[in-house]
Amino acid sequence: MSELLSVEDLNAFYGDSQVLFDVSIGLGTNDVVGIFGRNGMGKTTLLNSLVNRIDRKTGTVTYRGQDVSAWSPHEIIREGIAYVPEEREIYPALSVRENLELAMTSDIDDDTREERIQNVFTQFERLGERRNQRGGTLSGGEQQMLAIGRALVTDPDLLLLDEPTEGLAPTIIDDVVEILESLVTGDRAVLIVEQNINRMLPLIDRGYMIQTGRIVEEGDSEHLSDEEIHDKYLTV
Amino acid sequence: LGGGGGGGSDSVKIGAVMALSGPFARTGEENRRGLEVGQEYLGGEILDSEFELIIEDGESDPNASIQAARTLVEDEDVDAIIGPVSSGNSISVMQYIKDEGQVPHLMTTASSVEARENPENCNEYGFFIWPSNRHLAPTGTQFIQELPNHIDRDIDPSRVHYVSQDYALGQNGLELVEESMNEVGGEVTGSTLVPLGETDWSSYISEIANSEADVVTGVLTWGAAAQLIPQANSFGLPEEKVMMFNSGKPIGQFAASTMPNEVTVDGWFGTHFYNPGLDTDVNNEFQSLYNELDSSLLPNSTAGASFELMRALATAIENGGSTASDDIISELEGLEWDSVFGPIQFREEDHQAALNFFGGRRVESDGDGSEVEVLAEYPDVIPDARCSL
Amino acid sequence: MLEIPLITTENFITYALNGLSRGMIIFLVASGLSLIFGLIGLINFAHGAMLALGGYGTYVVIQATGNFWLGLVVSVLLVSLLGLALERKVLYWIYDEPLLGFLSTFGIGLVIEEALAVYFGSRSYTVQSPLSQSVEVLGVSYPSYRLFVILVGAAVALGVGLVLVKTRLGLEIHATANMQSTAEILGVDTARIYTITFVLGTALAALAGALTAPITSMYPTIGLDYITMAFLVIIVGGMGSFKGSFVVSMIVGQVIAFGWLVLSPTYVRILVFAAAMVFILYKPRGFFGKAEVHE
Amino acid sequence: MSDRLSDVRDVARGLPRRPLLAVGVLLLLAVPFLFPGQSDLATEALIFGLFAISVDIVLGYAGLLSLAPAAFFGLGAYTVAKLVVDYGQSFWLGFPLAIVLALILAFVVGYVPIKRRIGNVYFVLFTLAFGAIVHDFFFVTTWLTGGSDGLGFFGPPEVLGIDLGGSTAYYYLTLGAVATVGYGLYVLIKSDYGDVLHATRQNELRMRYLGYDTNRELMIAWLVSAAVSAFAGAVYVGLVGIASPSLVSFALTGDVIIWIIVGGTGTLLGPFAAAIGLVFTQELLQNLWQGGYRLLLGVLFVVFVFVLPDGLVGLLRGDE
Amino acid sequence: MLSVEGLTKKFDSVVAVDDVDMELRSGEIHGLIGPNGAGKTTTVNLITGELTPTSGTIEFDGTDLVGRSPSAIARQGIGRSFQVVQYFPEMTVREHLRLAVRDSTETVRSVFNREEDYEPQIRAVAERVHLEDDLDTVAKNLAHGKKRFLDIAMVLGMDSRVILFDEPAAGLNQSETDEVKEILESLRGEYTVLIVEHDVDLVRSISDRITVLHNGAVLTTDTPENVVENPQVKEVYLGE
Ligand SMILES: Nc1ncnc2c1ncn2[C@@H]1O[C@H](COP(=O)(O)OP(=O)(O)OP(=O)(O)O)[C@@H](O)[C@H]1O
Ligand SMILES: Nc1ncnc2c1ncn2[C@@H]1O[C@H](COP(=O)(O)OP(=O)(O)OP(=O)(O)O)[C@@H](O)[C@H]1O
Ligand SMILES: CC(C)C[C@H](N)C(=O)O
Ligand SMILES: [Mg+2]
Ligand SMILES: [Mg+2]
Repeated sequence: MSELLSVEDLNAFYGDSQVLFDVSIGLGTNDVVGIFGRNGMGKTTLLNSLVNRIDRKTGTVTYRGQDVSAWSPHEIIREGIAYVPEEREIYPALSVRENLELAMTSDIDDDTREERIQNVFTQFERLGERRNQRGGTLSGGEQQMLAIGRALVTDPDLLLLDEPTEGLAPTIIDDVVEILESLVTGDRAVLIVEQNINRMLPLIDRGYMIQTGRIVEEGDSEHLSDEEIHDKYLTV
Repeated sequence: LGGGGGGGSDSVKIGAVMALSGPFARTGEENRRGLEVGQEYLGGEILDSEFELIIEDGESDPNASIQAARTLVEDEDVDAIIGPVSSGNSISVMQYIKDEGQVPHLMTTASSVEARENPENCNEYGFFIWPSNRHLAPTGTQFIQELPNHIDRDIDPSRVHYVSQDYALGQNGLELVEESMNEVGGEVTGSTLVPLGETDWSSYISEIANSEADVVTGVLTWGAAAQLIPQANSFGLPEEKVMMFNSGKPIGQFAASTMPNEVTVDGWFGTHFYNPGLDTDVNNEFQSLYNELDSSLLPNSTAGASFELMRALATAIENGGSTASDDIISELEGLEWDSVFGPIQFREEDHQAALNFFGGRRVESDGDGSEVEVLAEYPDVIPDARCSL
Repeated sequence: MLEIPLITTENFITYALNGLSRGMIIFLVASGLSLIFGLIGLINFAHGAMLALGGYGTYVVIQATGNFWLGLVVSVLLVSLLGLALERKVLYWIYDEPLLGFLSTFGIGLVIEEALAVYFGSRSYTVQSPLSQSVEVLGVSYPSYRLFVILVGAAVALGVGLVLVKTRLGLEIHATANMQSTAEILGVDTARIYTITFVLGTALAALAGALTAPITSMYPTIGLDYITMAFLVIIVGGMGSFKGSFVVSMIVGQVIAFGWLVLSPTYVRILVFAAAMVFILYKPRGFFGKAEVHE
Repeated sequence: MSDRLSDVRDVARGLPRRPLLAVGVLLLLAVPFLFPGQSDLATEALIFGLFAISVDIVLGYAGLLSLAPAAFFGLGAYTVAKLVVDYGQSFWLGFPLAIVLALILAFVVGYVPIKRRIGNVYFVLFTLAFGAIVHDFFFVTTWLTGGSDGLGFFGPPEVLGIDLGGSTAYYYLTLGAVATVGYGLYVLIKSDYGDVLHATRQNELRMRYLGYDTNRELMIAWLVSAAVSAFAGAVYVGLVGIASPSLVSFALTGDVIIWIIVGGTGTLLGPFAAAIGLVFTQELLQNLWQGGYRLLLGVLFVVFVFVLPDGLVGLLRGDE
Repeated sequence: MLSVEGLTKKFDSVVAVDDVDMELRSGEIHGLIGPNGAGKTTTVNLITGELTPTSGTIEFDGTDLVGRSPSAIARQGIGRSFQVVQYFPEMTVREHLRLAVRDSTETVRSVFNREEDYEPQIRAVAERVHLEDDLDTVAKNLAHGKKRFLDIAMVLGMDSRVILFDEPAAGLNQSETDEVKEILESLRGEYTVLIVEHDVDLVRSISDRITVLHNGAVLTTDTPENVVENPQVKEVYLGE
């Protein structure tokens, strides 16, 4: 397994309060890795730290052999990473199309752009129907689709997903899982943060369990489906 | 109490309050230049010893002007004060001088009669070289009446529209122009008083353009003239109205050097009392010293006024041999001398001076500059004395 | 008693053009201020000083070369460079602190204005207008320079407006202004967007200064006269709304251009300020405001 | 921070407070004897010191950045001038009237923005517009305020045979007034009310849920500030003898903000000392370089904003 | 004690709180749970006057609270803590508590009774939340958990009878959460408490009754045991 991303001894802070403690994880090309844990354990913070979207952190993040710990978010993103944030962060005043356009950097030629946008519209038909509607007026589920679509148009090598199924109706969740499955067959790596572990177990190669900012368990999906672990780290 | 009367300290100290910033800054700078020329002219000496000239910025504001005067009198202990620049600012300083400062006070350009005739203001310490509105208004009115003889435009000189700025000078000028127009059987059909510091005059120009009268008259500060003349030209106003302003603004030398192309436009007229071509020793000397100091501008009445005040002061001190206020004042009263404006005297009754006026316009000269074409002359203009000191 | 003189068609057109030319200058100042505020949240009190620099720059070049057009271009470029330096070297690190940002730009503006006063003196300088003739428009003769100002203003409004709505740069500016950190994770170099916007805003101020110089002459505190009005325009128009600053500048220009018919101009100004105060209280986001640097 | 800076701090902190205060008081009392020619300047400095304190009550303690303090200062000055010059009334009557008018104006202007909590940025702009209106108003209403000619000239009256128009007499009068009002403000700020303002500035939400009517608390600070500013303006016009538009100008507002920033926001002594110091520095600089002293002040201000945002007092205290 | 009837809050088209009836009995600890966006915080904000209800009544000790300002309601005896801790970063713990303990209506009158000594009250409150050793610490230097305690202490310092806690254990580690639990336990009987919390263990173990909100409406109000077993609650909130 060639290392695509590796994180060592990551500590993250909001102001004075520390949220992550000595977190180390690794991810290879073609890997699908999950991060699981209860509310407020630091999952989102971990993703944010990878792209430097956080006040302060210590530790190293290496991507494709380069130390990107001190890069600014857009520089890291432009290395071929796409991020689907927890809050979706759709631009309310921009149309669906403009939201998608925004994610593609200017070095992509017009034909490719168009093709990728059309791809998203086929994957999420609903978005195609709403292509000129303002992002802010989409339903929650539609916004989630758009957030994922916005990541897909960049044709990323590494996809970071923060609770991609949150707020989606069960049928849409099935769609999303399907799309993710089709994604991971390509030459891509995916890092998924989820509370809904059972949905994701079939998808992932490996996973980490996080508890108040510390990695407390690591293993393949079989290991993580263990009842005891669930009781200990997931049930509330 | 007060700064007292100067006293007999060894070297002479002259204080000046000049508007070096704010709406009167253009005039203030010329006034200051005049003082510097004056200092040169005197060789820096009065009573055979070097004198000190201290200039404070009155900021075009009455409060700042008083403060400046106070500093000069109370801290610097000056023997006399020259300035400040505008009537509004001068009035406040005059009151301070009268109540507390009590030193000879020679005003550069204050022309409102409010300053010169209102017994609350005018006082034994104050001297004026610049013409008052009461010099200006009747002279201007007279010239307006003669204008039809000098231009081939069909104009009715009995109706004028008044333009000036909204402070002591303009408010009081309006009354006087009304008075003198009435005397010749004419009238002021309307007036435009522009706030100090206004820069975009387009609305006012529209108002002037739509006035009933053919002739527009009034008095302006240099700052205002610098806005009005080019902006009015760009709107073609002088083609519609005859623009005739008192105390020199459109035809003065300062305008000629700062707005050379603007002032030769047909339609601008003015009355004035400084003839740069006057061939006397003092005027020639003044001009050459001025040109040494700043060759981009032309020697002008505003600089001339403060230049002459400095000379008068020097003469008075030397004649009396003293810097005591009373001595200086008694020497200044009735002082007669040959000035850049011609022979001039501080009248004893009210400390004002008679001036030789002329009316004219600016035309392009053979050289690259412009010169004044004199159309009418009004020698020895001086109103009746109205302030009993 | 209010007295409303009858307005002839010609007068009406003249007044309207007066309003347009005044409005365009206000718009150039306000739109730059508004872009900067909308994007960075910075009350840029140095904006007025940038305007003054634009005007003095033009004046200096004219003195040296006699060419107004050269002066216009050179001074706008130079002031933009200064804006670039200011943004990169000084301002970027206080973006998170609006109060500090306000105070520091207040100080920087003060220093620039005082430096101008020291170097040039406080008096005003007349700048020779490059187009001195009047031309005939809609049946009235009107100063051609003022028409030029109107055209430049309109062109800038259209040009910058199109950039904001139609181009990728506009999209990125919008994205950065509204959710900066989201723009970052979509690959937008927001630091660059900040710089571009600040420089653009500064250039607009300098342009306003250069354009107004031949009309109103130049003095060190000229910026202050415009900036107060400009702030109020962007409040009424909606902070950060480019369209808003345009529409409101045009309205203000006309109000001043016609207002004097019924009320002395200074009272008209007072009324405009008072209206802005009411706006701040009851509709702080203005007519067009969703704090969007867009449309 | 450099070693030398912390040395300065250590020394400053090590100085015994009380003797220092006593020296300060003695110095103030002795000014007319020590610097006989400078009494007026010292009087002006004291007045501006009080003015700076009053403005810092809203800026530093209540956390409202107002761009209109000159409006209240000028209102105080104009009220006195109007009474004396146009109505021939007593100079002293002007003081209570100035305060009452300032309170009314402050209440009318401040009520809605404070109640609606319009936010810092909007408050700045709101007061910018207000300040501009007040300036324009005093500038154009020639019939009421004398317009650009101002309202003057007059001097303070005689009291018990002492002519207050004299520099020394007016200095002591001012010193007394500034000391009294300044001490009053000190007591106010040192009382729990000071803590209330302090806390409100840091977290208004929390204060409201502790039962504090924060609108009222802020309004009180705003009113006190306006009243003291007007009072300072009234004392000032007695010194200079004329009220003119420069007393309601943006330049004065700019000056007072500079004093506060240099002295340190949220302290009383800082802005007071900075105002006094800068008035004298200004005089000094003016003598050295007449045209450029404001440039130097501007540079000083920028240095303070960037390098010492806590002002002189922060420097002495060594706060982080 | 405090009862809410027909409480409804609409934001444009969103009905954040939908016809909620809820009663806090004197001295009880009452849990309020529900999915994100269920309307819990909105309900608290309505009770404390931060928001004005679209319709419905809020009755406290026989008086209607609707339309009163937050500070007036606080003075009536309803205190609250916040989802995000609210404190005064530059002030010491003692100063915080002094502000809480003193009469909040006093304003400038405080100038004239400066000598009032609140120390005993301050100490008593500080001890309750184990902050007695931190009285002179500036708040921003406190650990996150202690800031939480400070937030709670301020509410205790006020003269309130009802306390509304919005996620008091958010962001706390296990031992801190236990401390919070202990503090809350100690309030039982003395205060009437409403607690909004996602830490279901905590809510379950200390609440006398729990109300579950879903889509702004009350799903059920019941004992903790019954609530956890409630299939609807499991479906919308607890999950499997
Ligand atoms: N901006 C912030 N400022 C301060 N604390 C924060 C901030 N964001 C998150 N936290 C705190 O950091 C901790 C971890 O938060 P994080 O969002 O990473 O958790 P999470 O595991 O993603 O939770 P969830 O499942 O709810 O999304 C939480 O205690 C949270 O309260
Ligand atoms: N100002 C507002 N405008 C529009 N909708 C709002 C507003 N405030 C809240 N809402 C909506 O009302 C609903 C209830 O929000 P509320 O904050 O009460 O939820 P909550 O139960 O406290 O959730 P959480 O557990 O996430 O804190 C949400 O859907 C929210 O989006
Ligand atoms: C500046 C000058 C034109 C002053 C003018 N004469 C006045 O009295 O105010
Ligand atoms: Mg999360
Ligand atoms: Mg909530």
